[in-house]
Amino acid sequence: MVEALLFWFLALVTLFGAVAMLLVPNPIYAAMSLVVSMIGISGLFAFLGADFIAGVQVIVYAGAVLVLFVMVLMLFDLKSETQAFSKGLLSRIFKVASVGFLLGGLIGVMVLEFSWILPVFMQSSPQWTMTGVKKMAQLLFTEYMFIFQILGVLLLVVAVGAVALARSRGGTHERA
Amino acid sequence: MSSELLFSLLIFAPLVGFAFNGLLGKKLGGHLYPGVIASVASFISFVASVGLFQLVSEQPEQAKYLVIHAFDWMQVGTFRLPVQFLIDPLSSIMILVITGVGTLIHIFSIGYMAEDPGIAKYFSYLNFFLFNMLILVTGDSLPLLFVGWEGVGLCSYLLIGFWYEDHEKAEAGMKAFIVNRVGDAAFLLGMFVLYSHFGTLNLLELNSLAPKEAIWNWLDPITIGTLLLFVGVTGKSAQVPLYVWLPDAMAGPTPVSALIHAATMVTAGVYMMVRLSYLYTAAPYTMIVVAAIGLLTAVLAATMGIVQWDIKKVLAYSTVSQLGYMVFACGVGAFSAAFFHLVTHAFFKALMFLGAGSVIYGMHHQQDIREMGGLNKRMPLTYWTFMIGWLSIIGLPPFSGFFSKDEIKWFALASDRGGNWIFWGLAWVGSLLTTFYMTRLMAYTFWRDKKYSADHQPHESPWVMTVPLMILAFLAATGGFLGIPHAIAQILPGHPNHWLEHWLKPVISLPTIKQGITVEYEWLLMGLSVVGSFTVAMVTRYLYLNRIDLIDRTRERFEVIHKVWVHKYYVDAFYQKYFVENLVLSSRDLWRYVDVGVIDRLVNKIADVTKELGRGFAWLQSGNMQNYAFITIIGLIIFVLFLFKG
Amino acid sequence: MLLSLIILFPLICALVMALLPDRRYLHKVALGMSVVEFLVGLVLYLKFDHNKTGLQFVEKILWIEDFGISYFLGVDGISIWLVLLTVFLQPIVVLASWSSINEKIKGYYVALFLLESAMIGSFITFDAVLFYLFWELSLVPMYFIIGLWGGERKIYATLKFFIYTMAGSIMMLVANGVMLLLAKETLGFYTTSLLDWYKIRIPFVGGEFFSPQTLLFFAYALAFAVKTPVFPFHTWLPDAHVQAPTAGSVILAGVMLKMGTYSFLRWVVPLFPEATQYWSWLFIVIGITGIIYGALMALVQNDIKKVIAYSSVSHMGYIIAGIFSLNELAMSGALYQMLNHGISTGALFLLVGMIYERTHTRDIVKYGGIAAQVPIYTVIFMIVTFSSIAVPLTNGFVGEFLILLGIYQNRPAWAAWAVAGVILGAGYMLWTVKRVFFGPAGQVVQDHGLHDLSQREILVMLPLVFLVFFMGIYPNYFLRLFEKGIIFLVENFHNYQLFSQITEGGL
Amino acid sequence: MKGLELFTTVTYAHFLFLSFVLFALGVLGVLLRRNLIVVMMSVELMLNAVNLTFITFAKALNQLDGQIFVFFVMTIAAAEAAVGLAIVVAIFKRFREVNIRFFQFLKG
Amino acid sequence: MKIVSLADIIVASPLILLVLGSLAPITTKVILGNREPRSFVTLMEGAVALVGSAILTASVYYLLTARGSYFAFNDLLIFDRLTMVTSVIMLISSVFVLILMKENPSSSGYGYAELTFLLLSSLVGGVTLVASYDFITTFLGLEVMSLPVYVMIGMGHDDRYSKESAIKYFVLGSFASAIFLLGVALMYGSSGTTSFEGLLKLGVEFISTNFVFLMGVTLVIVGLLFKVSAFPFQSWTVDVYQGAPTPVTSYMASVMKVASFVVLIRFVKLGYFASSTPLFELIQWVTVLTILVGNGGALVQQSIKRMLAYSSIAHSGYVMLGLMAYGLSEYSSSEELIKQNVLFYLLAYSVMTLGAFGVVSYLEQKEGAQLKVSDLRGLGRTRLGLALALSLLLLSLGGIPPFVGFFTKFYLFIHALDQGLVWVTVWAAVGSAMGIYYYLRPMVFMFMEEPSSNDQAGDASYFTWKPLTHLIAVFFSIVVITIGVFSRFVLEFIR
Repeated sequence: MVEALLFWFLALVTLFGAVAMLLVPNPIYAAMSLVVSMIGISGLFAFLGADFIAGVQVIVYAGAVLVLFVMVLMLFDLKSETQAFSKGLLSRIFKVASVGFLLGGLIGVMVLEFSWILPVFMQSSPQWTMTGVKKMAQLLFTEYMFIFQILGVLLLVVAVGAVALARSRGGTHERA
Repeated sequence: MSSELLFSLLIFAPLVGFAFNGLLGKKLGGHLYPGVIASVASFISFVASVGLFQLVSEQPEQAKYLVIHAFDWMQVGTFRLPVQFLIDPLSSIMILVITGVGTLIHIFSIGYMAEDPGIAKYFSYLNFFLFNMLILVTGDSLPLLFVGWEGVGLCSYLLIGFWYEDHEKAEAGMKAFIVNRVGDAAFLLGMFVLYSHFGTLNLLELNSLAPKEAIWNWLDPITIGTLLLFVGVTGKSAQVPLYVWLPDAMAGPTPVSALIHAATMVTAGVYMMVRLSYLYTAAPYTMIVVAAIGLLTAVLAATMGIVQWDIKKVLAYSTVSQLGYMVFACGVGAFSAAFFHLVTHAFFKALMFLGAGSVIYGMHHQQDIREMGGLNKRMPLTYWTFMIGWLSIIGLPPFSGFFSKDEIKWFALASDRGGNWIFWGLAWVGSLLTTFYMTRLMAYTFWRDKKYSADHQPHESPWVMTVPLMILAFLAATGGFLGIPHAIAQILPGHPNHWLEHWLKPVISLPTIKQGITVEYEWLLMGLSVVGSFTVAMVTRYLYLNRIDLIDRTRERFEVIHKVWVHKYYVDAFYQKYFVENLVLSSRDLWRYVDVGVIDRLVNKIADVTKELGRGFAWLQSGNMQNYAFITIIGLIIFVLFLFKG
Repeated sequence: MLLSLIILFPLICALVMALLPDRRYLHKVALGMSVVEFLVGLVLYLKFDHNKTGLQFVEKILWIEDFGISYFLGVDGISIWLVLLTVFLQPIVVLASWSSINEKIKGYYVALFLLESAMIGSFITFDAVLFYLFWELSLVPMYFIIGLWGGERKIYATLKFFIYTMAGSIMMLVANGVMLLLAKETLGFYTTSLLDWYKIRIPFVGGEFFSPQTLLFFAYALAFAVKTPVFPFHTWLPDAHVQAPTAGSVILAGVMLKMGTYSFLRWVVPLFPEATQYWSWLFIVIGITGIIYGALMALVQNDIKKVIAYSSVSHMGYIIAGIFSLNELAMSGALYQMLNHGISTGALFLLVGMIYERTHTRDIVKYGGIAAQVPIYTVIFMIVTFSSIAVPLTNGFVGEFLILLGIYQNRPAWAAWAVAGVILGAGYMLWTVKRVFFGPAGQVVQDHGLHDLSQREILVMLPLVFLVFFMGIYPNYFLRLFEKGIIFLVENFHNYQLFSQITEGGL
Repeated sequence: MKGLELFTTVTYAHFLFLSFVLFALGVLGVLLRRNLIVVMMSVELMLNAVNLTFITFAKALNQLDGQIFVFFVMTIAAAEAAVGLAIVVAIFKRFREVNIRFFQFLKG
Repeated sequence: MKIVSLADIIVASPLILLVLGSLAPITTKVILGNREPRSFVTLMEGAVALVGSAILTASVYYLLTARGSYFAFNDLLIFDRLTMVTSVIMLISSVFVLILMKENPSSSGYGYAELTFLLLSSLVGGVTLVASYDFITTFLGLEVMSLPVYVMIGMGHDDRYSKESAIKYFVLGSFASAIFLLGVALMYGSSGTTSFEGLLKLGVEFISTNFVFLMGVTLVIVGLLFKVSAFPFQSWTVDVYQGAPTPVTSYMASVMKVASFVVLIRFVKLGYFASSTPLFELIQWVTVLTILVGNGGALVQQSIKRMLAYSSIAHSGYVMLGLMAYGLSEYSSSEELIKQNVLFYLLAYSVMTLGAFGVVSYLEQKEGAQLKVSDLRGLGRTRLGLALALSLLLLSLGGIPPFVGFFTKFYLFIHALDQGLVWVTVWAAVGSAMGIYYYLRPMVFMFMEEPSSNDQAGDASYFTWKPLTHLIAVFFSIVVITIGVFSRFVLEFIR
């Protein structure tokens, strides 16, 4: 029962943040709503026992990524931004309808598959505790070593790429 | 001399003449050389044909022919077509007539065409014509005959359009060729029919394979084949309904009209039917058609001849009419009579055409008989030779026309292959009409008072032209004795038989006399013809010389008929309007609406639609990335629906 | 190696041309090379044994193992004539181009020689893929010849030409694929050799359109019908001809159209015997329609080249109807007519080109009465005209006669319609001749002082005129040699047993 | 499972349902929002939703691999965000425009 | 505990070399004090890394893995013939892309070192992608391959088009990635595994019994089809291809397409495309529509790059035709042959498209030069060699023999017919007939139109001399003939 209440609380927070992000015209508010949503998701992660990931979620997403967004938005200083959506009422209706359809499909498929309608076991298995993090680290550096390394390349690309883009013609730090 | 050598001379002399004149004639220059060369070539050919005639006559009675094999023309599977020539009694006479009359006309042309710049071309065409005509009559199979058949048509085309700068003359040549082509197409089909039935196109084999019994069946291959061949005849021999080209063909030089459009080429159809006499007699329905068409042509052409003012046109219609007689004779099975008339007609009609040529030459290329008159004084030689031709064609004894025409009329009644009184009656009327318009021609041209203006004094033609006239006049006068009718022969000393019939006996089918028709009938008919012709001739002469007003009144009285005759029964107009114009117009419509309008349009439409499709795709590519994402989602949904539908 | 040589030599010529600088002397070089190529063709002809059935000079090298595609060349009694026609027309075309092509000479000859190579290749290859290769390859140089040296609407014409023929050949491509699979299925191995394909028995269900043999039959037939071109697919031809330069028209009419008809003989008839027999009526109808339709179209054109182009449609109708009459007479006739058409229509296009060089117009209305100005030209034109309308003693007659006789053997009543073409043919050609050559002097005569043919031009025409007569007077020289090539197509065309015996060495 | 049970017992389906809804909201954001940066945030939301799915499945399967995947995805998402923002900044600097409708020059 | 073995490292050595090589240009730049090194030096550094990596790949394959399949990094990667061949193709193609970049106005000059770095990094992703044997690696590979390209496009020197192109590609790319990832998640959730090996063990029937899995597969397919720009997920392709700097476009059209298709090849191998499944039917439609949309759209384009982009879509359709045949042919004797021919098609397409974009790149005289087809007017007069090269390449793209485009297409048609895909093949053939029109149009302008005086293509002196680009164009035009006629040797390599 407590779990249920907790779940519903977190779920509502998350959904509220997501819906708000979708609806508010001001991008800064949207970013803030997204932060709320992400924190909610982080809570859900924790609820599912993925403590480490939950932490990372808060730090990386809510902390780093969204801050980046906000900074950029502030850089732009979009005061005049009053309209949330693109033009075209009809196309909006169609878009919402189609996404609704897609959602229906996803959920329908899930409902058809009865194995998922099982209660979530709250007692955490040994794997999922702090030793789980160690396990994860082990996995990361053995089984998924390759991916880990490649991600390093990716980050380098991002670093160099962002700089290069900024300094290229038309970038923020264009060379004369 | 061997037959091969003689035959080579016969064929190649004109060909060499053609080549020589065609290639070098213009370079040699002068107005004499081409003519002389061509005439010599023609004469050599004539000599060769005399030799061949001699050789044929020396052959035994059972196999009275020579076959000259040259090479194989086409050979595909079982279809074999050798280039092989046949000299038999029939073709030996034909080559004599062709080369003989041809030589005379060549000589005449030397004078007639002397001032024409295209004289070399003219003589080369003339030689080439001889060559083709000889192929036509000596070829031993239908396709070979067809080679000559089309070849002479080609020469006719070239010679009619000889003065091509004149729009109408060029048109006339074209018309002649195309109308002939209609017949030729049917001729081709006829050949196919016969080949499919008999498996051969060899003339001798066809005749020998032809069934002995008449086949009364419209759908029998023999009937169909012979009918189709006959359509070819109506083209070449200017029968109803394809006769329209011949009057127009008078656009060519007059000697050409004499040679091609009177003496030789136009008789090719008759020759062909005579050639295939056994085949034709096996198809009685065809014979009925042939007889009817022939008679119809004979009478209709005669009526049209009455109203012509152009001296050559009169002769042209007369030719059509006489060809009608020949065809008619074939139709009643009197092939020998037809051939007899063919020969005599060649003589007297060539004579008359050349005479007309001489008149035209003397009148400085004036062809309208209303402008002539009184020429008997100015051109006595021409007049007297023309007179013989006239006597011959109106059928007064002892001139050649009498014998041959009389024989046709006799068989019109007496032949057991469809002879009857109606045929005879129509033939008789036709001959009277002939007498009428020929006498009219004589009256206008020679007997009337002079009408030409003083500064255009007519003059007698030079000897190169008159000598051939005289020779032809002699032939026209005496040619009839080749076939003396039985009735007359009986009372003559020594009972000379019908030489021509006897000579042709080995190769053609001869008719028998109907039961109950006796020799008295022959006398009766002969009498009726002679008296009729004589009377009509005298009356006509009187009317035209003394009572011209009566003629004019009659004409006004029967204005409608006159008009119909002048307009050639509106046949030409009918063809022009309903065939030619419609064809061209509908082709133009077809082109505009089907070729361009449908097919091309369709092709372009397909291209356009494809492009529109492309434009549609491009329109989806709106540039808005949210739309792209939307399309992606739609695609995703379609995927999901598709995959979960089952 | 002779066959490889005859394909490769033009390629080498093209290469040499490409390397030489673009000057006028290229005309002479091209002439020399094309004559050499002609001599090679002649050697081929002389060494050809006419008494043998089946292929000779066979060269077969496995090319792409996976699908059994091979470099497979050979000639038989049919294809050798088309090869000869090609190599014969080439020097003539080159000679005729001396005065008409004054710019981009190099590119022109490169294209011309590439074209020659491709066309010869398509005649002598017995491998489906190789055939397709040559078939398509021949389009490209022709596309450029029309497009680069053509008239005002050349772009429209080239695109139409290319896309029309491509649309057809794509069908052939798919059909080739299916045949390849059928070969695998029935013979057990992938092969594209035509001789192997002859052995395939393809299921055929009489009236059903969607039976394999019928579908394949139509796929190939469509490709060839467009190329030929057969009646409803012909509209590219007038445009292409009108816009093409003289040489393009000559090659197009003379040789390229033969690729279509030849392929009918070589591919469609023996590969799909039952379907061929079953549907022969359709193609005879189409052929006869083409005869009449083409003639009617030719009747109302005002552009000389269009008249001749439509006359080609008409002549092609004869050939198609002849081929599908399926007897030896008509097929020999059709083959003969292919050569005839190559010569006489080629000659007509050459002649039109010559007068066009002088007057720069092809509008018949502007002509008239030029015979007096250009007598030699007129004589030659008339001779070729008579060949075109099949006057006896010219080559045209032999072909048409055999075809019509053959059609009659097969379907008597329809032959009557085909014969109508004889009349109409005379109609449109003579009318054109009349309007161009006869009558009072027309506008062009007044505008330009026309001069008669030069010696070079006479030299161009002489061989053609000679052949017009030679083939008309002594056709047996050719017909005799066709026999071995035609005979197995006709007498046994539903006898698979025989086809399977036709191996490279002959029966 | 009926009625109240739907609310009282938390099942994996609840989590999945939630994550799908979040994903759908993200998609809607991409499809509808006018501001380029918000569109990018919506993409982030989509990735987050997927992460939630991964974790749920990992829990259900009792595997750690799912968590590792989430770890990777987060890294990649962060990298993507950085690159995206870099592009957007470059664009904004040049055109002063973040309206998604602005980018419609390439079309057809 | 699974530990990374030395063999794994050796197998991954080409990647390592690539990463190290990618650092060389920017390191040089840093050493030079943030001054752009001479572009030739950068080019050589990049080229050496690429060629070295290619050689290393080949040697690893021939020497170490003994021509078999080697599963590295705990089945995350697979090193087999397919990996080797496609890696080599991609690596070598990239050398040409580098050359184009060096001489193209919108990518040369300042930033070339960074571009080289990004290109090589992207290739790290690409090679990972072709070697991936686990959806996680696949996803990673896709991202690593795409991210640098976003930047590369964005770095284009012209403002308008490259930026728009970059943002479009970025938004739609990450959108599709998210969809793909959701698919992977669902697959993972329903099957408990993401590796190809695991899925193979699971069996084909699983897809028809488990809806969640099917949904996952669907989403994954959508993601992959998006990458290979199949209908209806092709929308981004045209705009991005047009807007991106031409060398980058050529990279996307050749290398990235090859890599994405390799994933599809591996995916097909899982057996979900076996006949009579709805998935199979669906893909038939997708194939047909892709071909028609590609060819149809290209018909009406004025911009050369846009036209080539549409043609690229069409060619994706043809490859998919081959893929379907491949999927159907499982365990039959022709399976390997089909794969080989699909690869041959990809190789040939890479060559043709690189060559064609090379010519376009040659003609671009200024940044953001949006060349129209009509700009080619009279090129046959002024730059005959180039015009001929482009003609050959276009003819090859159009599938006209004896160019390689014909053979590859023909093989795929045969295989498709063999597997009973008759109607699809017929439509493909129809599409290819449509294609002829737009492939010919540039030739019409090049040869049949006279150069107009003020046109840029008309004035011979207008062109800056780009020797290497010219060389590439001519070289590839020769290649399309030679590998067409002598395809045996190429096929031998691919087998």
